[in-house]
Amino acid sequence: MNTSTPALAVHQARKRFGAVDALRGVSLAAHAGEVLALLGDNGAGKSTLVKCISGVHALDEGEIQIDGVPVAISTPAAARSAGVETVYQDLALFDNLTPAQNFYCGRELSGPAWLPRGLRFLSSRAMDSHAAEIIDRLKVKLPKFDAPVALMSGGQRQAIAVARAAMFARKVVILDEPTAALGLRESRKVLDLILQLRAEGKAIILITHNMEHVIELADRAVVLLQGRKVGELKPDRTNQQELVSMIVGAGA
Amino acid sequence: MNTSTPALAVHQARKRFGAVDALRGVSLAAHAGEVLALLGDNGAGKSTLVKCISGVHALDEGEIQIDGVPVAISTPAAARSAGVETVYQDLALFDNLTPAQNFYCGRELSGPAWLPRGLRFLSSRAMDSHAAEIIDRLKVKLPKFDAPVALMSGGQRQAIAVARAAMFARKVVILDEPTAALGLRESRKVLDLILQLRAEGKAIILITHNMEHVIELADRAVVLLQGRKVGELKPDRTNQQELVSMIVGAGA
Amino acid sequence: MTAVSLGLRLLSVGPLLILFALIVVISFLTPHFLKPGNISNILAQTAVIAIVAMGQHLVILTRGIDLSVGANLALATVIGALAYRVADSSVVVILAMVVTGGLVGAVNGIVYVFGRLPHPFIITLATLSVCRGLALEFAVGHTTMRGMPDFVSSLGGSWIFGAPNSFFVVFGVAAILLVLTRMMVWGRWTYAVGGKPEAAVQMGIPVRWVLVSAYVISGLCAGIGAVVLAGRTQAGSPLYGNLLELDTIAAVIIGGASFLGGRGHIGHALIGAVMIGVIRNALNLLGVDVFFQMIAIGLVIVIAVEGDVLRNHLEARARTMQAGRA
Amino acid sequence: MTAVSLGLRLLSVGPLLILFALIVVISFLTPHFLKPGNISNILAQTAVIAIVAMGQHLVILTRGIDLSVGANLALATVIGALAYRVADSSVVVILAMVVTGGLVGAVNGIVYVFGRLPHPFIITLATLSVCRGLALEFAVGHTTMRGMPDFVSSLGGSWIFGAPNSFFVVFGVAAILLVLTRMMVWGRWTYAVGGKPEAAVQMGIPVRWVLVSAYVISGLCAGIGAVVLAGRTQAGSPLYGNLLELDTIAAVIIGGASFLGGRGHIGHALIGAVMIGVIRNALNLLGVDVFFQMIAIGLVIVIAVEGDVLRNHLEARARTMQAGRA
Amino acid sequence: EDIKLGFITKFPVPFFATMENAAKAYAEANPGVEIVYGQGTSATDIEGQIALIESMVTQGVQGIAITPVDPTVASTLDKAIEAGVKVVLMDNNIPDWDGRTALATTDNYNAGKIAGGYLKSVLKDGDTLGILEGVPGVPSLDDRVNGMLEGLEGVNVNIVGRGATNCTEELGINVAEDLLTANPDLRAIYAACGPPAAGAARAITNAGIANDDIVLVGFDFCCGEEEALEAGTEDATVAQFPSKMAELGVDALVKAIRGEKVESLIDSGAALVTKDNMAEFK
Ligand SMILES: Nc1ncnc2c1ncn2[C@@H]1O[C@H](COP(=O)(O)OP(=O)(O)OP(=O)(O)O)[C@@H](O)[C@H]1O
Ligand SMILES: Nc1ncnc2c1ncn2[C@@H]1O[C@H](COP(=O)(O)OP(=O)(O)OP(=O)(O)O)[C@@H](O)[C@H]1O
Ligand SMILES: [Mg+2]
Ligand SMILES: [Mg+2]
Repeated sequence: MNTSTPALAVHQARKRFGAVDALRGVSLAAHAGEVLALLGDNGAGKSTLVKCISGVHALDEGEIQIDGVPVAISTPAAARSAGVETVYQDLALFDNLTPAQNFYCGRELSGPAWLPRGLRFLSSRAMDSHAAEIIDRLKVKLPKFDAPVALMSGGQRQAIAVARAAMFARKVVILDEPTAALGLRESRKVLDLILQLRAEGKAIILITHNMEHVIELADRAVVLLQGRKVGELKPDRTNQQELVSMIVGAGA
Repeated sequence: MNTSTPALAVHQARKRFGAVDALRGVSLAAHAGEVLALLGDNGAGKSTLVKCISGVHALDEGEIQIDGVPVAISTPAAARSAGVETVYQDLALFDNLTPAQNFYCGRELSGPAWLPRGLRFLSSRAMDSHAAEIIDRLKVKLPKFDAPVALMSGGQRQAIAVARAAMFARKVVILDEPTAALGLRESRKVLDLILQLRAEGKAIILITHNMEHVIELADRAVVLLQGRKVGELKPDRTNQQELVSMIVGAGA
Repeated sequence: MTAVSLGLRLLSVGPLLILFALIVVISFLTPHFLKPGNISNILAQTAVIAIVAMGQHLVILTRGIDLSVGANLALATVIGALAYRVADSSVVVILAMVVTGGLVGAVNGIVYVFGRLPHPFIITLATLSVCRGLALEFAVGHTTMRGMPDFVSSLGGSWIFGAPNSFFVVFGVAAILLVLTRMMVWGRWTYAVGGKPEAAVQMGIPVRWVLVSAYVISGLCAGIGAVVLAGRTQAGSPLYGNLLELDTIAAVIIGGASFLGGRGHIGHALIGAVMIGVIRNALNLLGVDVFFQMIAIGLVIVIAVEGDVLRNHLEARARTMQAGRA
Repeated sequence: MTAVSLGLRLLSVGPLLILFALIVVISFLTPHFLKPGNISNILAQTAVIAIVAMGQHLVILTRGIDLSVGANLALATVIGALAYRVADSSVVVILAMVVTGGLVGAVNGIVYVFGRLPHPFIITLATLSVCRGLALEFAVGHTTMRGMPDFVSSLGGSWIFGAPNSFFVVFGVAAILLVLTRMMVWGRWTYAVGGKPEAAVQMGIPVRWVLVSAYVISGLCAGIGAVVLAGRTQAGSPLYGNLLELDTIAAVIIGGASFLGGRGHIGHALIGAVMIGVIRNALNLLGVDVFFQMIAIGLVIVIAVEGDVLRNHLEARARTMQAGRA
Repeated sequence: EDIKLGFITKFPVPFFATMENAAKAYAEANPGVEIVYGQGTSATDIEGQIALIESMVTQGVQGIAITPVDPTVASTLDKAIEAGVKVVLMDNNIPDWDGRTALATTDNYNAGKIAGGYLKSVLKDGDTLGILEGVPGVPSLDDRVNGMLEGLEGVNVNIVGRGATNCTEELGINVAEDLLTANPDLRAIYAACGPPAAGAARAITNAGIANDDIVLVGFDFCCGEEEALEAGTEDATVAQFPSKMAELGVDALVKAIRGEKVESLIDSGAALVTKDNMAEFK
């Protein structure tokens, strides 16, 4: 196991929604240049953990560290400026905006710098061309680049959301089931992208239900069951069955 | 190939959205007691075809037949009463209703029969207990059976939607990526359910991006590419590669 | 029962609690407030808002809004007064008013739904204007027309068992709507349409007719409100119901329903209406001057709603504590 | 250019086309309509609605509603008139009005956002009531206060190049808001918040401040509207701006924006305001009586909106035809 | 030579309808006079009345007879005068404005004093009075209350409440009910317009208070006050003479346009109406 300081560490995270104990003391660490698979059955608490890390929910108890330093991630903006990017399960796309506008939403390229942020002028042309480049590099086909994303297919939308996170990630990228709605080709592209992000030295947390992808990509896997961490191992063909029984809780 | 009258047949379906040609003349047939996989990359037109069959969209051109008889499926109610049930990609669940209320929404158990439908009294207890039975049979774990489905996890929601279609299907069940958000255990349950529906003699149209599932379940596969049917075959391990190249359009 | 779960039970009664707090405060401020006569007054003064707010509530349940209720009510009283000049029959007059209300509601619903309008705001604003115009046009002398049959007058102005008759009308309407929304298929459909309209279409619910019927019922409630008001004043007038649309929407929202659709129940509309009635009554009893009344009503409404927000927050906290103990 | 693509180009101009049709019909009905003097009149009569509607539009962009604009405007004119009694300075008076408007907007926004209210309806309804009360309370003699500095009067009542000065105020406000919404970061954020509030939170947009600022700008617009109206009448009055909230919302919606949030632009508010102004002016010129005016306004509004629905439908059809040919 | 006039009233109530009818009768009796009519929508529709004045000028009228809804229409009237239009005010004055050719009015303040004088004659020191106001901020309605208070000077009456009714019967009932509840010993109610007076009468009846135990005085003699006076619930009201007002106003305007001299202040009068003399005022 990697002994360097993890890029992202979570200690004893607890989160409760009313009567539901979504997280009951989960700890994990993601290191730069590795893909950590976060596994678990439906309702295990994976999305909840992700939302706590990315500042959408606040933890009831526990601590989050970036590069070994405890940080207060109280808002999504704080998470983003700490270098953590997230692709949410519901994508968080704006139906009324174009792909390029979606890309830069919340951190528009703008100037001049001496103005307060809200009053800066948008550099629309620069944003359009950068976004087009990225989309192109990912070989995603979009019907129209200047139309709102409202009517794009599930796969097209997912591709836009993944590309957005890839573009802005500095330290950690979290992907909550990024290939769930994708076809073969787009899935492949997302997986390649994840490998590329890893090569760039980012820490990646990948949530997926697809065992093939886990075995292909993940350097390590953490398994949640009903809000508890029940296992951690290096997934490969040989221990696939063990992993599956951890996930469904048959081992307990 | 099956020569009996198909339970559901589509002839030369065309559908255009503004400038986008979503379907450019697609024909297919689904027979009782078989699972037809509908494959294709993102944006190929699969969901559009499904929505036309289930009455959400109207075809621009083409014909739909049930048991060999042309039918006008102009509304979702018409599709349902023709015996076609659909699990939509976006699930079509009501966040403000409980699982049981979601189950029966649009065809509530009610009486007395001599009243117009809207004015009949709900048989809430019967609906609750039937729904609970089904949910139970599918071994889906729900945190609370009498709470609105708003806060349930993606997997739990998907399971509810699939169970609903299974319960009411008479002739044809269409599933648009039913396992996309599901964990291993719930996926398995849905697959088992599909097999059970097939055994009951229903025609099943399954949309999925998961090749494992296609090979395990599908009796036949139809592949769409950019709104056109580009292939039809009996999927098995040996022709998996051929199928993949059809889907991504490499064969063309 | 622990303290927490007792607290929880108290809290879950919701806006009713805010209403109760309001009543306690007011009855300390003025000794007249809890007099039986005053309670009847409040009930009578609130009856019209309450009845119309219940209809408004159904429309809001479907994510809509009905701005025409006040003008619709005015038109209905005028038509009722005209009917009275033709036939001194309670049945005829009441029917005339209720049918007028329902017809206006039907126009709202049908134009909105089948005219594919993006939102009911415009059509109900238009019928507001049209109904006021028609009411003024139809009213003989363009003004208040006096005279109502005895039974109508008794509905608006007499008392049984210390409660005004209009209270029983409110009660009856509430009972019918409660059955309709909670026990009948139509009600389930209404909640479904309000909760997710696209899914309601996919599930084969006759969404268009559900929407139309919500506006028709809102119109019928305006018609019933017209009967009560005409009975109370023994007259029909094109000026009645001014700003009733804002009062009823406020009642529904203060009561705790939501503009998001698919959430809330008839009780919310009732509690909100009574809250507005109680505030107005208290300010009158206290002899607060006109200008300050306007300021006070605004403030009290915000405080009531904020109180409910706080209550919800405490409730969520208490549930967590309770769960933690279990 | 084919006939279809020409038709398409015409259609895409949208509600403007409906306005144009209206103008053609009216100028056939009355010869006075196209007189230059009358056009200036319409511009002057429409200025206040147009300015306030643009602010309302921003609020509607964020899925909100601002019911307080009319009362806010009245309060601002009263404060302006009071300021005039202290100092006969246009700068002071204008600042007093605009700042009042902005402050009321800030109260709306802050209470709504930080009071975690479920919907802005209640708080803006409350400030409506409070502002009217305050305006009546502050106005000396509880009534209209005459007198405005010369420059303010000229803004509301003088003409340059045949257009009323207030037209240039409208123009200026529109230009500023156009830059703000279309070229600045703030505008992008506003569309994002209106389009999907949860996603806006996730993307790190300061959603709360964006919301507050929308209400502040709506309030500022009400304050600017107050300057124009006070200039036009050379007075401040607690009665001004009655029902302005409904007029401005109607303008925004008639103009083609949507209650769904995140859709529409400033031009929609302008076109809607002019449409309302044109209809009222025409009915006055035609000498139509009040009752029938109310009916006619309602009908014309529905026809205008239905026309737009039809236009959208035709546009979609034409696009399909054009694509089919390509 | 033909004359074209504009005739603008405030909002749709019978009072102004009566005025309009009188003007129509005048136009019929005087063939050379053409009148175009306009009316606002409510007691607070200032912007609407301004638009009406402007469109009348556009249509080329030579004179405007108007019941100004608010003093702020003055600046618009000034512009009309600049365009050569003569202006006669009716119903109420615009204080501190000297553009008018003439004013034909019921002096609301004086009329209020008539009501106050009646109340003074029936009340004694220490009696309680509740006031149902009209529309807050509308000067002519405020004058009716202020005039009444002046007329009442001399007896030491205790004012226990003032509620706004917006001149509607609905609110009139509510406010009167609440006044009666809060002040079981209430001796008198004064309503600044007709509909709330009728509403107060109903509240008194509903509360089971004998007619003799309470004094109710209204204003306008309209909208149900007739029945209340007949029944004895209402004791007195103040009547105005709208048709006379309109006729005098239009006549003054026509004369002024023809270059004749006219009185600048024309009082159309007001009178106290009780059950005994009400037949004269119908
Ligand atoms: N906002 C919320 N309020 C209340 N309960 C919630 C909320 N969000 C999640 N939950 C509950 O917390 C539990 C964990 O949910 P979570 O979404 O984290 O699961 P998951 O592991 O992501 O599952 P899936 O694979 O289905 O996405 C579930 O029981 C869910 O119902
Ligand atoms: N309502 C609509 N209006 C306009 N275009 C649409 C609409 N629905 C779908 N489309 C377009 O039609 C094409 C086919 O979309 P469809 O959703 O059928 O694809 P799909 O095969 O289901 O893809 P996925 O696997 O991503 O779900 C896409 O290009 C999409 O953008
Ligand atoms: Mg999840
Ligand atoms: Mg699809």
